[in-house]
Amino acid sequence: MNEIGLEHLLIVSTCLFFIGIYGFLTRRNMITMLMSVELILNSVNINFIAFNKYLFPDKLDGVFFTVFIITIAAAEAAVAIAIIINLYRHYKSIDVNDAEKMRF
Amino acid sequence: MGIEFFILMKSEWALMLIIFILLIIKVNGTYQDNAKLLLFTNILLALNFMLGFVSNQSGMLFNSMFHTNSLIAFEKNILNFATLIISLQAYTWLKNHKHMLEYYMLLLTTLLGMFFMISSGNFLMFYLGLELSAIPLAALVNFDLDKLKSSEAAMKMVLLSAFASGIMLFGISMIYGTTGSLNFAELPALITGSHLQILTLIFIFTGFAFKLSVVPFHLWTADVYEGAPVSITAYLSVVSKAAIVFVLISTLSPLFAGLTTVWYNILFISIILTIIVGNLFAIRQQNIKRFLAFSSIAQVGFILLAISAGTALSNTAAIFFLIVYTLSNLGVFGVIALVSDETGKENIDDYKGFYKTNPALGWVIALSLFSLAGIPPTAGFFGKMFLITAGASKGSYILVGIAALNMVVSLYYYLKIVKTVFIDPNEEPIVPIKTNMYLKLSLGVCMIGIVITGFTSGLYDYIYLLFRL
Amino acid sequence: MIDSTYILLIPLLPFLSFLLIGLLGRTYFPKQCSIIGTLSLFASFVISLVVAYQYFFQIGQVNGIYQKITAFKMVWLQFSPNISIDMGILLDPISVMMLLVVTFISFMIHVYSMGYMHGDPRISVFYSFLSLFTFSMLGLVISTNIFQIYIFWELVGISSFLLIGYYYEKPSAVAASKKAFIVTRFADLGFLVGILILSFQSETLDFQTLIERLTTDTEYLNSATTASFFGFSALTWGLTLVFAGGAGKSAMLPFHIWLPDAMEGPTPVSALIHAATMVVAGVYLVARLFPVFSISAPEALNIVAYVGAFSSLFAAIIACTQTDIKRVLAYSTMSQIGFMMFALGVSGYGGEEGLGYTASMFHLFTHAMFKALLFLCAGAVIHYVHSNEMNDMGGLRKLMPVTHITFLIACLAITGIPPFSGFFSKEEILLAAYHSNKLIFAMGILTAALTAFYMFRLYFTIFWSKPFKSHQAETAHHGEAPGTMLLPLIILAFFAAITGLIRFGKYVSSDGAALISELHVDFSIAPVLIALLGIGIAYYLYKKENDTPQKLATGLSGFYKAAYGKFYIDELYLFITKGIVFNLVGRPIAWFDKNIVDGGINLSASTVGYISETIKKFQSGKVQDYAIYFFAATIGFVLLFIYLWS
Amino acid sequence: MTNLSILILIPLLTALAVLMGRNAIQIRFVALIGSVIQLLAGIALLFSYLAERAAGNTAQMLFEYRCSWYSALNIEYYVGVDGISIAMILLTAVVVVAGILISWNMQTLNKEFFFLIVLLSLGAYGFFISLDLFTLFFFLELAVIPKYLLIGIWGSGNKEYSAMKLALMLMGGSALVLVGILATYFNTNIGNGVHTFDLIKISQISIPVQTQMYIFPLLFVGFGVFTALFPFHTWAPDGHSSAPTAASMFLAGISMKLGGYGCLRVATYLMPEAAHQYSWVIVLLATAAIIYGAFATLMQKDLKYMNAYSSVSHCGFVLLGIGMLTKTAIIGAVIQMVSHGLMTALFFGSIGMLYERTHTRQVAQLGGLLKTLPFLSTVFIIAGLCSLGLPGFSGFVAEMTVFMGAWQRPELFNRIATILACASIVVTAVYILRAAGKSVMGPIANEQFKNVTDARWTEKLASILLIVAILSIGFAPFWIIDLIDVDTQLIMENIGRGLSSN
Repeated sequence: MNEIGLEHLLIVSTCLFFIGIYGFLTRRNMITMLMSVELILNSVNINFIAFNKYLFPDKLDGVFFTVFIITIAAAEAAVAIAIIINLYRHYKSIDVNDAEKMRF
Repeated sequence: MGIEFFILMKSEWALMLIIFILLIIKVNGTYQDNAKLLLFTNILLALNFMLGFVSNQSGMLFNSMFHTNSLIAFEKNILNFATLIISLQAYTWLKNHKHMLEYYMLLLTTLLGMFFMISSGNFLMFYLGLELSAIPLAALVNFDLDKLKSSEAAMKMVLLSAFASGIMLFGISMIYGTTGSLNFAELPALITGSHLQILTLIFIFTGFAFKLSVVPFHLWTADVYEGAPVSITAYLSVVSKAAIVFVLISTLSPLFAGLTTVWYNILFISIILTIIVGNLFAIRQQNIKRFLAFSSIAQVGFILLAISAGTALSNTAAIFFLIVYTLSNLGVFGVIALVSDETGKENIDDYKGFYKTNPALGWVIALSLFSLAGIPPTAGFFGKMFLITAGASKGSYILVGIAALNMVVSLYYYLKIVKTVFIDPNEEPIVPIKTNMYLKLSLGVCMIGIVITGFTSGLYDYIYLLFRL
Repeated sequence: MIDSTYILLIPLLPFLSFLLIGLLGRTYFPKQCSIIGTLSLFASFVISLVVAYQYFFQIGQVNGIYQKITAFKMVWLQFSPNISIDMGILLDPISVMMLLVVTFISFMIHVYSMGYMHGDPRISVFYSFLSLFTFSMLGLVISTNIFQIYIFWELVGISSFLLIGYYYEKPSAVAASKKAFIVTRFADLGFLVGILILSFQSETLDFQTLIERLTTDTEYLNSATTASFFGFSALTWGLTLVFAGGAGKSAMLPFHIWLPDAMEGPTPVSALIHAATMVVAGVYLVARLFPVFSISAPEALNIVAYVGAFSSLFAAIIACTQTDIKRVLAYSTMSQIGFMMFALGVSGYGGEEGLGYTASMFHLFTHAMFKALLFLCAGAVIHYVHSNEMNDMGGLRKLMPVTHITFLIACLAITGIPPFSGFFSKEEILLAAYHSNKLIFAMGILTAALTAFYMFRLYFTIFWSKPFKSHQAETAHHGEAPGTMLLPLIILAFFAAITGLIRFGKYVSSDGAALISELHVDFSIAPVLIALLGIGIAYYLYKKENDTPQKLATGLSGFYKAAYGKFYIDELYLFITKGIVFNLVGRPIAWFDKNIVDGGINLSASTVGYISETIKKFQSGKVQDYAIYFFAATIGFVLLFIYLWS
Repeated sequence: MTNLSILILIPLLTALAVLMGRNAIQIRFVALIGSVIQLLAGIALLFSYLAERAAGNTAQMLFEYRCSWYSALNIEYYVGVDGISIAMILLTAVVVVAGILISWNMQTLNKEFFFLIVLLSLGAYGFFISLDLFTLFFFLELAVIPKYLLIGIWGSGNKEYSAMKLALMLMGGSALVLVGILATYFNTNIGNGVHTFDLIKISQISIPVQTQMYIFPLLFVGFGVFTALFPFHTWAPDGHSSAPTAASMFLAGISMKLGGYGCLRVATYLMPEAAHQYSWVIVLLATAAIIYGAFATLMQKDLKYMNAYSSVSHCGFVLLGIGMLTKTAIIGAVIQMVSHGLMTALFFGSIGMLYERTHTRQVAQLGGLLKTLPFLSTVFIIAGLCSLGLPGFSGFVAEMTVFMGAWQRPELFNRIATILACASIVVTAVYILRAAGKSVMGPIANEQFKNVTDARWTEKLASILLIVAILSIGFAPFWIIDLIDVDTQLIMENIGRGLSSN
């Protein structure tokens, strides 16, 4: 039982997923929310790697997917931060609850 | 490899070529005349659209990562067409815009992403296409850099789409875990209906639902539509949605064929919610873009109604409707874009007495809205009829009844706009607006399309033929 | 067989004249309208005479029985293979007699109106309406089909409406015309339902077939008399309802209220429609269906008898108190029609039993003459005095000698003084009643006495009493009406005097065979004496102006007031229409429509709006809220489909 | 061989020509000429129909033409006529010509107005000749939205509310029709899972009674909304009264007939068994509409509201006739449709013309118009007399036929319904005469009424046209019976199927 199995990894990734969700739903700071999304993506990454290693080791689908997720996450973060900076210029704040001018 | 490599991916190559040409022009920096550049770009887009008609073959590339056939080529060309129209309508906005070329680069990049998404044969390709279309789109939403609403909209869009794609990715990882494959061709046989797979279906569906603005995943839609520049709103409501619908039809439905019941039930709930909530919110909107956001949400409900039947006929109906929807929605957006660019007015009340000053544009709005509402003799009537017929083929008359009654509700708000334009008096109506050639062309195409698409069964038959190939 | 085509001209000539005058007359030849109308009527009258001569003396009788001849018939509206509305001409003794009466009286009225309406700017309209009425009335009397009679019945009603409302600028005329039409329409509802019942039971609308099927022992008769509803057979119901229609047109109780008001029309109209012709349509209808009444539904015939007798007495009482001369005449008309009705009601079918039938038709015939005469005389008086009120008149016998004499003849005729026409017909009626029903006979005698009283009250008040004081002194000298008015008076007076001598029973009887009724002198003495008594009282009270009538009225105050107020039937109707129909039915329905039905529709619309307003808070504008709904929905789906659904 | 598509083509070309028109005069004449040509085409059709029937052609539908449209769904462009449709086509043609003539002096937006009128008529013509449910539905909906615009733009009073209510309620009705049509469609398996919209084919297929029982109410109520079925009638009063004259004429004259025709041709014809089962409901609702409409009319103070409610009552006769399901009653229903169409068009026309001159429609404010407006007032009275079912006018023929047909049903319930319906003609007389007595008769109510001018030539022409049409039925009903008798017989054979299976 000393060996770390698939279940352990899945538990970790699931926890990470929900932590990410929780963070996204509760943190007011936009950057922190973005980081929470990264957590979600990382939990996905863990999933892919774990599945690849434990269940389907003969192909590298999962690993490749992970590589792409990491890359895209970076791109996404770049654009998101750019947008947030632009938003900050208007609102002088990056509290997500301040940006609620459009509603109903 | 070889010539096939270029022919099968011709749409993508063409787009990339255009993007690079524009990039070179930008980097070179010598051409500053927006008007000429716009003419040039539009010609390029028109050529691109025409290219879509030639040498459509089916085949696969990259170890079945990328696949195409004449149906997919046709779908891509619908998007090409819509993009061309949007580009024509953006003329007024762009002719003095200093980031005109960036606009086109970003726009075409998202289109490229959608093409990859539609052609994807693998979840990885699909994910890449999805993000390639989503990320630049967020930037486009923020294109009015100095407008507060624009950046708020972009923020909402980028955060939520990241969140949505995170959840969807989690679903994809689970599907990988349960089947060991990401290949669309292999997956259907491996999906057996275990609980985990139901979970993945739901997670993946939410990703789509987010993009399609299915209730209750739709909440970003109205805000983003309102904040984004009109041209981008049009693009979001037409092209982006159409692309997802195409993927839904050609990829997701066959993929989860083993989970038909769950799939249908999910759709059932979503359809009812989407149609009703979309309509209820549309009734009370003041801003015309926001209004169109909710109306397009309701329209999506109708599209899903057809998709829920899952037959070739119903898919034909969905695609046929999307074409009609594209024509009609772009008809309205063309006028709105013009008015917004010329006067900055975007509220419904501003359109009071519009018909007195701009009769031709008034008729464009009326005809387009009638088409959206499904009133004969416009093509919208046929589109809606086929959607509902497709929905009824499944035998669920409750759904059909709700849809039919909601057509009445939707008629109410469409007629309210028509009333505003035609009937309501106004002391200070919008001044007579001169239209340019591009806009005339685009609106002309839309109106002719709205009138004749329904009467001539050719287009419908052609789509049906493509499905049976 | 009579060649049918020229008979068609009888109704068609007035119709053509209606079209010609109505469409073109006013614009192109306003002056000639009266001549055209009169000439067409004259032609109709001549043709009627020819037809009558041919029918009665040349071809009508086969084996001593007058045949029913269908001279013309076309299918007008086919309902089903058996049932159709036909348009045609049915000749039998009563229709031929009616043709004569209608064309003759109408012709007289046309002539009279040339004088009476002289100078009226809308005279073309007047003549076109008169022609329309004559056409409708002629169509009615020659009907072969019960639905045909209904059609012309309605047309007669509408032309009556148009003529009563001729002075459309007078609100009272408009109200009267409305009242006449609506009341008769209400009664016609019964007629219509009656037709439906009869047509269903006999599977035909044709009179001859219908009578044949419902009087001989057939399956139709059996089913019609066995099916029972509230104790009466379907046939009784049907006939009673048909009679209700007849009662409406003939102003029998309780549908009589329109007739006195109808006097708002020009006087010639009153003479033509509301005295001589249209109002006897009800009698004619019952006579037309008489075999069915008599043989298969005696209960219905009883109802006819009692309604007739009671209306007759009722109207006579009211007539004694009225002061408007036209109203007196109107009530007298109602009373006389009551006579005809109960005569039919007490009659049997065939032979001596059928005396009442013959008497009724006879009275109809004589009544047309003397009542038209009365009205025309009254018209001449009104024309001269410019008032309808008795109190404005008096002493006119010297100023209007011709009118005076003719009026007197008419009064004697209606009172039943031999040898004037009314005597013969009235005696027959009373005799028939005497043989059949003593109660009705008693009412008849009483009515006869009252008739004598009120007619001579009228006569004395107009022509004797106080000397005439004109508003315009100079007109007091040349009082007599123009020749076009006098000529009809004289002709009618002549006929009112002598028509009683016709042996009517020889031509008209219930079964077509000649009925030779002798004059029963022994029986006649009593009614004549009673009539003379009535005249005597009138003479005493009204010959000279005195205050006895006033005292008498005060003495009988309660009863007098009730009679003067027409027994408040009008008020009762007003209460029913205003109080019940409008306030208790119409208003609640209008309220219901506005608030419940329409409100329901509006409510559903506002509910949608309300829900829309309520759920708007979901669109809060906060990204994290959106994400919460997003995620909650995802989890919800998962729970639903993984745990609940399976 | 007569080509029916010409009936669609003529209005279409007229509409396009109207759009080309340069000025008001041109537009009016184009619209008028187009509609007159259409009327002539309708009359020609009538004669060629009678000739065909006389030649012994007993086919159910004549002059059929079909071509595939959306073949994948088996949707066809399939047209054909029988006597009933021809009667409706003639009605439409007459009312449209009259409507255009009456609107001759339209002040604003001529082009749009006449375009919409012609478009509306196009929808009606198409509806009446369609034999394919899809096409039929297409034309049904085509005839809704122009009404919204006509009322909304050229209307008066609370026009926006009325227009919206009308559009939504009619669309609600057509939504029910849509569901009903689709349910019918998917219950017609004509082999290999192929379904059909073909009306004639469907009539030969027996849809299971259980299925009929839920399709029939959808179709009947859906079409019923168009013909102001109680309690879905409230669009009618508001809509009619707010509409401009020509639109009111069209709305009451033709549009309400679309519903009646649909109830007969689609609902009852295709679902005979269910029709028999539901007969009592229809009779109940129709009688309610008749009585209720009549009494509601009694309480109206506005002439247009009055006529609108009376239309509810009169259209009740149509539904009563259909609900009674006897041949005579159905013939009566058809005649009533034609008759009411003409009569109500005339009535609305005359009210509109009076309103144009007096600027009021309140009965209480009118009076004595017969003196100053003799022609128009006479037209008004004639329309009223037709409305109250006077012999010689078409209303009488229609109502009597319905009554005779209804009385053939011997059940007590139906008998009472018939008697109540008969009773309504008394109420009709009351409100018509009240209105006529107060508004055109009596003393002149307002000094201004003395300065008005009587009808113009176009108005006279329109009135005379309608009156002639009314009289042609009223005086000679046999021709219209000849026209529809054979076809009703054929319909009855199908409906009789429902009776025998009960």
